Amino acid sequence: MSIRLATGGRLIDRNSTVKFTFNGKSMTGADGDTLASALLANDQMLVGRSFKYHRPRGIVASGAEEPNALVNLGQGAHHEPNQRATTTELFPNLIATSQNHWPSLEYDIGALNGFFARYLTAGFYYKTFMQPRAFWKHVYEPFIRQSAGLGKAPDPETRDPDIYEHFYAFVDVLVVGGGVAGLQAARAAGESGAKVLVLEQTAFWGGRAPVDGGEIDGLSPDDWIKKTVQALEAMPNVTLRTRNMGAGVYDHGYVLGYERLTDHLANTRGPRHRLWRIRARQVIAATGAIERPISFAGNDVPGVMLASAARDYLINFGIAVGRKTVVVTNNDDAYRTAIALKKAGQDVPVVIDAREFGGGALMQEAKALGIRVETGRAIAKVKGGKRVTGVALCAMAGGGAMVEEIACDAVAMSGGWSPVVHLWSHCGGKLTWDDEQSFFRPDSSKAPTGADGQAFVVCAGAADGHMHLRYVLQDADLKGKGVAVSLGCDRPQTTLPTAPDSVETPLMPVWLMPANAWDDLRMKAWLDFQNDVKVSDVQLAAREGYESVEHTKRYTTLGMATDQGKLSNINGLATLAASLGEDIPNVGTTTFRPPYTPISMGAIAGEARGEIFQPLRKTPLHDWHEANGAHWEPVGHWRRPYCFLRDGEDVEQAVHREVLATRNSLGLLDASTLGKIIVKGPDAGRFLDMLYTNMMSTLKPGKCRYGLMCSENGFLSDDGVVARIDEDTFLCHTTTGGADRIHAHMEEWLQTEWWDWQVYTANVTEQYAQVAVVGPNARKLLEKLGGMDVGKETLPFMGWVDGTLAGFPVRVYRISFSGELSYEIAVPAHLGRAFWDKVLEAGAEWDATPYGTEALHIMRAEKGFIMIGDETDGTIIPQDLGLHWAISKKKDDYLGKRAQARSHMTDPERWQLVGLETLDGSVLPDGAYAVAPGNNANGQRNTQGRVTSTYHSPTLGKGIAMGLVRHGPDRMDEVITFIGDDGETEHKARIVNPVFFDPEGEKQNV
Amino acid sequence: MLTFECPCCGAHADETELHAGGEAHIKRFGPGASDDDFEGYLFTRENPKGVHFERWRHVNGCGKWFHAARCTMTMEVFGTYPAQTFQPPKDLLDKITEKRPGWSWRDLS
Amino acid sequence: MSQLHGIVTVAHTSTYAFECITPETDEPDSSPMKRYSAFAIAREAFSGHKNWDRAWRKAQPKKRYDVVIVGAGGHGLATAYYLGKNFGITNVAVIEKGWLGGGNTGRNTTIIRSNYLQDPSAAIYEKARSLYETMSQDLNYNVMFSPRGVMMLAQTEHEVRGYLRTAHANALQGVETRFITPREVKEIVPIINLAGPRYPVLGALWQERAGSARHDAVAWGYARACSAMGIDIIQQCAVTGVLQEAGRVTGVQTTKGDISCEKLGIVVAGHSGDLANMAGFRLPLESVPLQALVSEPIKPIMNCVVMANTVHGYMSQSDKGEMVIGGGTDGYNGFTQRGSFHHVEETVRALIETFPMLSRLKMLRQWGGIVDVTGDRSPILSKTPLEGCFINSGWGTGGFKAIPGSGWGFAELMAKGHSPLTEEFSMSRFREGKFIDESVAAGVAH
Amino acid sequence: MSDPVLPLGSASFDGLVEVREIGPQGMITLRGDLSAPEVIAAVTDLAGLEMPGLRGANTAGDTGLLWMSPDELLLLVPYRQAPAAVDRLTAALDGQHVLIVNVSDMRALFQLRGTQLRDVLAKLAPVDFAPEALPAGELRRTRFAQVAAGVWLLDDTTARVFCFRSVAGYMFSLLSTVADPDSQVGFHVK
Repeated sequence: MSIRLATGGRLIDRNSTVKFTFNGKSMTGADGDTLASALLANDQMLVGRSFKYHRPRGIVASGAEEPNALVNLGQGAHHEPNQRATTTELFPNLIATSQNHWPSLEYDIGALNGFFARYLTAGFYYKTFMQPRAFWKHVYEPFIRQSAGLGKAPDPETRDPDIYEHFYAFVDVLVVGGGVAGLQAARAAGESGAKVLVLEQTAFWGGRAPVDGGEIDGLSPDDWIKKTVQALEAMPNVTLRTRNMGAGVYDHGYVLGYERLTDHLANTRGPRHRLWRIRARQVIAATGAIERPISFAGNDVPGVMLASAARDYLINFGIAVGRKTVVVTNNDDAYRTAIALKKAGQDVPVVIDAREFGGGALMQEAKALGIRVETGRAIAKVKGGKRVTGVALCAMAGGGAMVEEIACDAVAMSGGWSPVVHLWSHCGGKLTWDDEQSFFRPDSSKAPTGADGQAFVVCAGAADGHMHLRYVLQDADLKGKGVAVSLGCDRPQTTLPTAPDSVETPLMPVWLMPANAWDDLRMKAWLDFQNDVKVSDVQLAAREGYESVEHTKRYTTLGMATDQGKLSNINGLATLAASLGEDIPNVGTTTFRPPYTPISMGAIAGEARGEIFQPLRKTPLHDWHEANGAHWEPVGHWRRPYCFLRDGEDVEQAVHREVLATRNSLGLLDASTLGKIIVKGPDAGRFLDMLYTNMMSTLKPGKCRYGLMCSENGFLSDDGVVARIDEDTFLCHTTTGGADRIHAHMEEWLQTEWWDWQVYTANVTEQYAQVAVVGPNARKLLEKLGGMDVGKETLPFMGWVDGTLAGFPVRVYRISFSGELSYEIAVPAHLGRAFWDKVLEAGAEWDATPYGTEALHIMRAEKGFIMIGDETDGTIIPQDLGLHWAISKKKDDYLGKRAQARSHMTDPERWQLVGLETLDGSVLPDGAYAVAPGNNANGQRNTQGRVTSTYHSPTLGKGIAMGLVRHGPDRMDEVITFIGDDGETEHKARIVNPVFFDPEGEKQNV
Repeated sequence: MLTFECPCCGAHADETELHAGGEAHIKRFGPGASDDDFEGYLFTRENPKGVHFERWRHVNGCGKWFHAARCTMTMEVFGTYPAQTFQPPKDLLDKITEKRPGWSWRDLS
Repeated sequence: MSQLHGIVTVAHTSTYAFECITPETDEPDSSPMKRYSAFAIAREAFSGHKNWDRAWRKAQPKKRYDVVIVGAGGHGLATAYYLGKNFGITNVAVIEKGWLGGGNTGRNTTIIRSNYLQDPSAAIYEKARSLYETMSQDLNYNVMFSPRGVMMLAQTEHEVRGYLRTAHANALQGVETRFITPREVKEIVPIINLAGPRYPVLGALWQERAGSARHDAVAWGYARACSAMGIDIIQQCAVTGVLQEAGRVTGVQTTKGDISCEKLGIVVAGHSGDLANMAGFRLPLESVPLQALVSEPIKPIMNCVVMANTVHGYMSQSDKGEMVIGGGTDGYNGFTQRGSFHHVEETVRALIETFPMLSRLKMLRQWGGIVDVTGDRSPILSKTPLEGCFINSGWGTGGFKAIPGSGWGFAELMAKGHSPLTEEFSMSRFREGKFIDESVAAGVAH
Repeated sequence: MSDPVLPLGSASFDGLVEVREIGPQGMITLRGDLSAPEVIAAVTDLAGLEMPGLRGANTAGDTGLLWMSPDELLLLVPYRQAPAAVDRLTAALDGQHVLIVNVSDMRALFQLRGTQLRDVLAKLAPVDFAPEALPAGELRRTRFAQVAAGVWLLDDTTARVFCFRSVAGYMFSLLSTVADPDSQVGFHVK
C-alpha cells in the first residue's frame, strides 16, 4: 500500500491540508500535492480502467507522460474529462471521478473484455464483425463505441464559464524547460544580452535534479536552482514563466506556449488559459528525458511504476508507493530509487538487475545498505489483480521459468531513458539512434530550419542525450552560448557550473523480459498501458506484414492514446525491429505531432467567443434597425434587416407589407453596405473599360451607368452602378459582398499587371450612410426635405447630383433597383442616423416604410433584374443572362472576354435566363430542376433548366420566378416540368419574359 | 506560420497579415490568344518541389502586392521584391544559386 | 515516412536477440487468401495467433506487367482491385515510394458522402458511397463503414437556397438527401447549439446513408484483396522515369529497376506534378497543405458528421471517441506535411460556437497532409498526351470518400479507354471552360 | 445640420489600460507620389508637420501625417476643417496625378492609455510591441484579432488605434476584453 511518510516532501506543506473527493469519497492531501500524489497518500492505487480490456490501472508516472491516471475533473459547467492526475495541482474541494468503467471503478462489466483478450488481439476488428452487414451499424459499432471513449463529455447545454486569451511574444531565444539545463542555457544566453523567454510546464523550477541528487558548484541542486533563478530574475532581458508548456514548434520560429493560469486555483478570476504565440529566432529545447517501462508480464498491475516516479513521490511529496517495493532495472539509475526508499525506512526486498554483472557504484551503495541485488535476473510475471502482491523471479536469459516468488506491494521499474525530442521533431528535425544509450537523440546535422534556412532549434541537456548532471550542465552552457553567438551577440562569459563526475555502468537494452518470454507471458507484457497494446500484438502486426512503423502503430493503436506513446513508442519500436530481425534505426521512428500534451480547445479559440466570435459589421443605422423589429439576415460579416416585424406580424406578412407600401407610396432602404470605390486618374476610364464588360470611358460626368464585372475566367463576379464624378474620377458601386473583394481585385490588376497606368483607387464604402428613398412619393419627400432641385429635368433617371437636403450634405443618385421612382442618398456616416430620423419624420405623411433585403429581392425580381448570388453562382457568364446589351462589342479586350470565347462558353446548349410562371399561380420550389426525357449514362435524370429565384409577388398576387433553361428565350410560352425534392412531385411552369412588372419602365422614369 | 519582410513598407509581416496570391510572373493572355496559351495562363502551374516564385499581398498592412522566392520543401524564404517587374532581381537569383546549386524554375536557373 | 530515410544507421551491437518471426515470402504467386471471420480468430487463438498469413505478399517487381499503377494509396489500390475484379486484368503492379496507404488515405477525416450538386460529381461519389456499403464483405476486411449520416448546416439564407438546390439535384441523381428543419437537426445532434448566437441554424442538408469508415483499413483491405488476386504491391520503390516510344508509354524506371508495361496509371496525389514531368506533360494542379486534428477521446456524444461551412469547420466522433475535426487548406504551395496553425485556430473557434461543449475538450493531435488541387477543385481522371498513360489526381480535400468510385471508373477508363464515370473529369475541360465547380452551392467545395 | 455622432458615442472602459473612443477626427486620404516636392510641400504646409518617412506617424493633437503605404498618406485634421482642407490640397496639387478624399467618417479611433499598454496590444496583433520594435511615432498597420487596424504610440503609455467604422463595436469589445484587470501578463512590463 502507498502511504504518506511522517517526514519528507520538498514540494508540500504538511501544515496546510487540502480536502478533495475522488469518486465521491472525501480525501485529504497537502498543499503542493498533485492529484496523483494526493491519491497515493490515500492509498488509492486503482485510478482508472484501460481502453480496450478495461484492465485495472494505477499511477505509473509522475508527470506529463502518465498514460493511466486520467480523471473527470470538476462538475457541471466546469467539468473537464481526461485530466492527468500527475499534472493536476491539488486545490481545495477538487472533485475527481475515474473514467471508462461501468458500473464502478472496482467492478467494471467491461473488464469481461479481458477474458476474451486472447481473441481481441491487434486488428481483430478488421477480421470480424462483417456478417450480417446490418449488424455493424446497429450492434457491433455501438458496443465498441460504448466501451471505448474514456472521459465523460461536458454538458452540451452549458457554456464554458471560463475565458481564454492569446498573447504574441517576440524573443531572440526561447528556452523550453526550466530544469537545470534550461536554467543554465537561459543564463548563458541571457548574459549575452539577448532577449530570453524561459517556459516551464510545472509550477517549479529545477526539474528532476533535486530528486536525483548530486552537487552543483558545491551546492545542493535546490540551492543552486534558487540562486540561478534569482540571477535570471535580476536580468531585465530575461522573462521566466512557470505553468507554461512549450506545446508545439512550427515554421519560421513559431512556437505555441500553453499557459495554465488558474487551473490550480479553487476560485478563479481572469483567463483560465493563455495561448502564447511566440516568434523565436532560436529555440533551446531543454525538455529532459522520460524513463521507459520494461515489458514483462503483469507490468500493468496497479502498483507497478516507473522507478523515477517512485523516487519523485518519495522525495517531492513524502510518499512511499509501497511498504515493500521491488526494483527492476537494466541500468544504474534505478538504484537511486532503491537507496532513497531504503534510507526513508522502507523495505526493498530486492533489486532485480537484468544485466549479467549488474551495475557499478550505485549498486555497491545499495548493497552496502543491505539491499539484496539479483543480477542477470528478470521478472517472469507480477502477481496480483487490482494491486501488486508479489513478483515471480526468473533468469533473464530464459523463457520465464520461476525460480522464486517474492512478496511485495509495489514494483519500481526502469528500462532506461528516452530524451524528449518532440519539439525538435515537430518542425522537421531528424533523429539518430544512440546505440550505447539505446535511445533516439536529435541529429544535429538535420535540425529544423527557419525562414533564413538556418537551424533554429537546439536541444540541451538530457533532451540532447546527456544523462549525467555534469554533462547536462556542460551541454546546456555550451548550447546557451552557441545560440547567443549565432544571433550575433558577444560570447557570454558565464562560468561553467561544475558537478562531480559520476561513472555509471552502461545499461543493457531490454525490450522483453525475460528475453525469450513464453507466449502467455508476452500476451501479458504491456507496451501501451492505456490502449492495451502488448508485445504479442506488435509481433502479430509484424507477422501479418504491417512492417512499417506507421502500419504497426495504426494496426495495433500503439502510441495513439492520450499520452501519444511517451512511454510506449521506443519499446514498441524495438519490439517491432526485433520481430522483423531489423536494427531499430532501420525500422525508423514515428512522427511527433503537436501538441506535446493536449491543450484546451478554449485556449486555441482564445478571446473569440460569444459576442466577439467574429467581427459583426454595423451600418450607421444598425441600432435603429435593432430597436425597430429588424429580423436579421447575415450577409458576410454584416447583418442586414431581412424585414422589419411589426406587432404580431410573421416574416411573410412583413415582407408583403413592405413591398406594397413601397410600390404604392414610399419605402426606405438602408443601402449603406453597398460598396463605394473611387477610381481616379488619367487612365481611370481605360481601366474601368478593362474591368467592366461594358464601356465606361464614354460615360458623361453627372451620369450613372449599370455595369458588369467578370473574372478573367469569364464568369460574372459583381455588378453595380458607376457614377462619373468628373473627367478623371469615377465612383463604382459594388454589391454588399463585393466591396472589399472588388477593391482588392482593382488593386491587384493595377499593382501587378498595369502598374504603368495612372490610376488610384480608394474604398470609401464606410464613409457614407446610404439611404434609398423608393416609391411614387419619393420625389415629394425629397422636395419636402428641401435644399436642392431633384426635378425630372435637373435630376433625370441615371443621373446624380451633389447638394443639401434638410441641411445635410448629400450626394443623390437617381437609380432604381425596384422599378420605382427612386433616389439613393449618400450622407457622411457620422450624420447617417440623424438623416435617417429626419427622413422618417418627414416621410410619415406618406407612411414611409423601411424595408429589408427580402422586399428588395422581390421587387428586383418583379422587374426581372438579376441578383449576383441568385442568378449567378460562379459558373454563369453574362451571355447566359441575356445581358448582351451590357457587353461592349466595340472593346477588343476586357477581363473575361477571352475566356468567354472558349468552346463551352459559346455552346448554344448553355441554359439561358427566362421568367417562369406556374400554371396555377403557386410559387415554384427554390432550386428546383426542370427535367428532360431520359437518363444520362450514369442513370441520372436528364435536366434542361433550373430555378434561380422564386417568390410570391405581392404586387402581382402570384408566384413568379426566374430560371435558366436550355434555349429558353426561344421557347416562350412553352410549359416545362420541374421536379420537387422528393424526386416525384411535378411542378409545371410556363416560360415567360423575366420582366413581370411595368415592362415599359413608366414608374421609374416619371 | 510563415513570415515575410514586406519590400514595400519594410514591416516583418506575419502570414496572418498577408494574402497568398499564387504563382508569380504569369504572363496574361487575352483575346486572340491560342487555347493553349490561355489554358496555360489560367491553369497550368509549376507546383515545384523546391524553389518557387509566388505572390503575396500585404493585405493587413500597406496593401501592396509583392513577390517572394520560397522553398516549398523547407519553407526557406530566399527573398522578397516588389511586384512591378517581369522577373526576379539578379542578386536574388545569385543568392538562390548559392544556396540551391542546380535549381531551376521555368526558364530560370 | 520520410523520417525513415533521415535516420543514420548505427552498427547494431546485439543484445538478447529474439527470434525473427517474419516469414520470407518472396515467391511471386500467392496461396489462396485465408478468410477472415470470428471463427478464424477463434481458431488462430489456440495457436497463439502464430499462423496468420501476411495480409499482402512481399513482392519483388517482375520485368513486365500489363498495367503498372504508380501509387499505393486508396485510389491506386482500388484501381488495381477493380482492374482485376471487373476486367480480369491481374498482371498488375502497384508501385509505392513509401508504404501503402501512407499518404492522404491515412491522414484524412474519413468523411463519406455523395450529396454533390453537379451531375458528374454526384455520379462518382454516389458510386463510391454505394461501394463502401458492401466493401467489408467484398474485401473480407472490415473497413468499419459506418453509415451514421452527414449533415451540412445551413446558417444563412444563401446557404438555405444552395442546399435546397442540391436537394433537388440529388433527387434527380438518385442520391438520397433531404433538407431538414432545425428541430430535426437538434434531434440528430443534441450537442449542437442552434441559437447561434451569430449564425442560427436555419436547417440542414441531411444524407442519412453517408458516414465514415476506418481509413487505413480501406487501403489494407484493397491491398490484401489485390495481393490475393496475384497483383504485386511493391513498396519502398520509387519511380524515377517514364519510358516511352513514339508517343506511347512502354514502362517505368524505378529504384528497383526498369519495369515495362502496356498501360500506366499515375495515382500519386500531391506528387502528380513530378510524374507528369517524367511523362512529358503538365497539369493544372497545385499542392497545398491541409490540416486536421482530433480531441482526446470521450464517451459517445455525436453519431453523425456535421459540416458547418459558413464558419468553415466540420466534425465527427471516431469509434475511439475522439472528436475528428477538419481544418482549412493553406493558400500557398507546400510539401511539408504540416500547415499553418491559424487554420486550426479558425476551425476550432468556429466549432466551439456550433458545439459549445468542445471548449473544455483538449486537442490531442494535429497533423497535415498535402492535397493536390485543380483549377475547379474537382479531380482529373483522364487520358494524357502520352498514349497508354492515364492520370488520376486533383482530389483536393475530397479524395477519401471517392476511393472505390474513383478506382471503379479509372479501372474502366484504363481497361476500355472510356468510362461514363470519368467522362467529364477529363483534362480537356480546362481548355474548353467546361468546369465542374462544386463550390457554387453555398460555397461547399469538397 | 446636426452634430456628428461617433459609432459608439464616445464609449470608454477602464482596466489594464483605459480604452476611450475619441473623435470625431478629420481624416483625408491622399494617394500620389509621396516623393514629389509639390506633394511634400502641400501636405507639410497644411499640417505644419514634418513629412513622415517609411511607416512614420507625425502627429500633434488632432493634426497629423500618417504614412500608410508607399503611395498613400493619411492626413489628420480637425473634423470640421476636413472639407476645406481637401479643397486646399486639391487646389495646391492641381494638375498632379493624386487622389484626395475626405474619409473623416469612415473609421473609428480609440485611445489606449496605461502602463500595461504594450502587453494589452500584444494580445491582439501578431506584432512585436517592444519599445525598440515599435517606438512612439511609428505606425503599424496590422490586424487586431480578425479585423484590419492601425496603431501608433504617442508616448510609452499612450496609443491610438483605428479601424473601420462598421467594426467599431467589435474593436471596443476586443480591447475591453483583453484589458480585463485580472489578465495582466507581465511580459513587456515586468
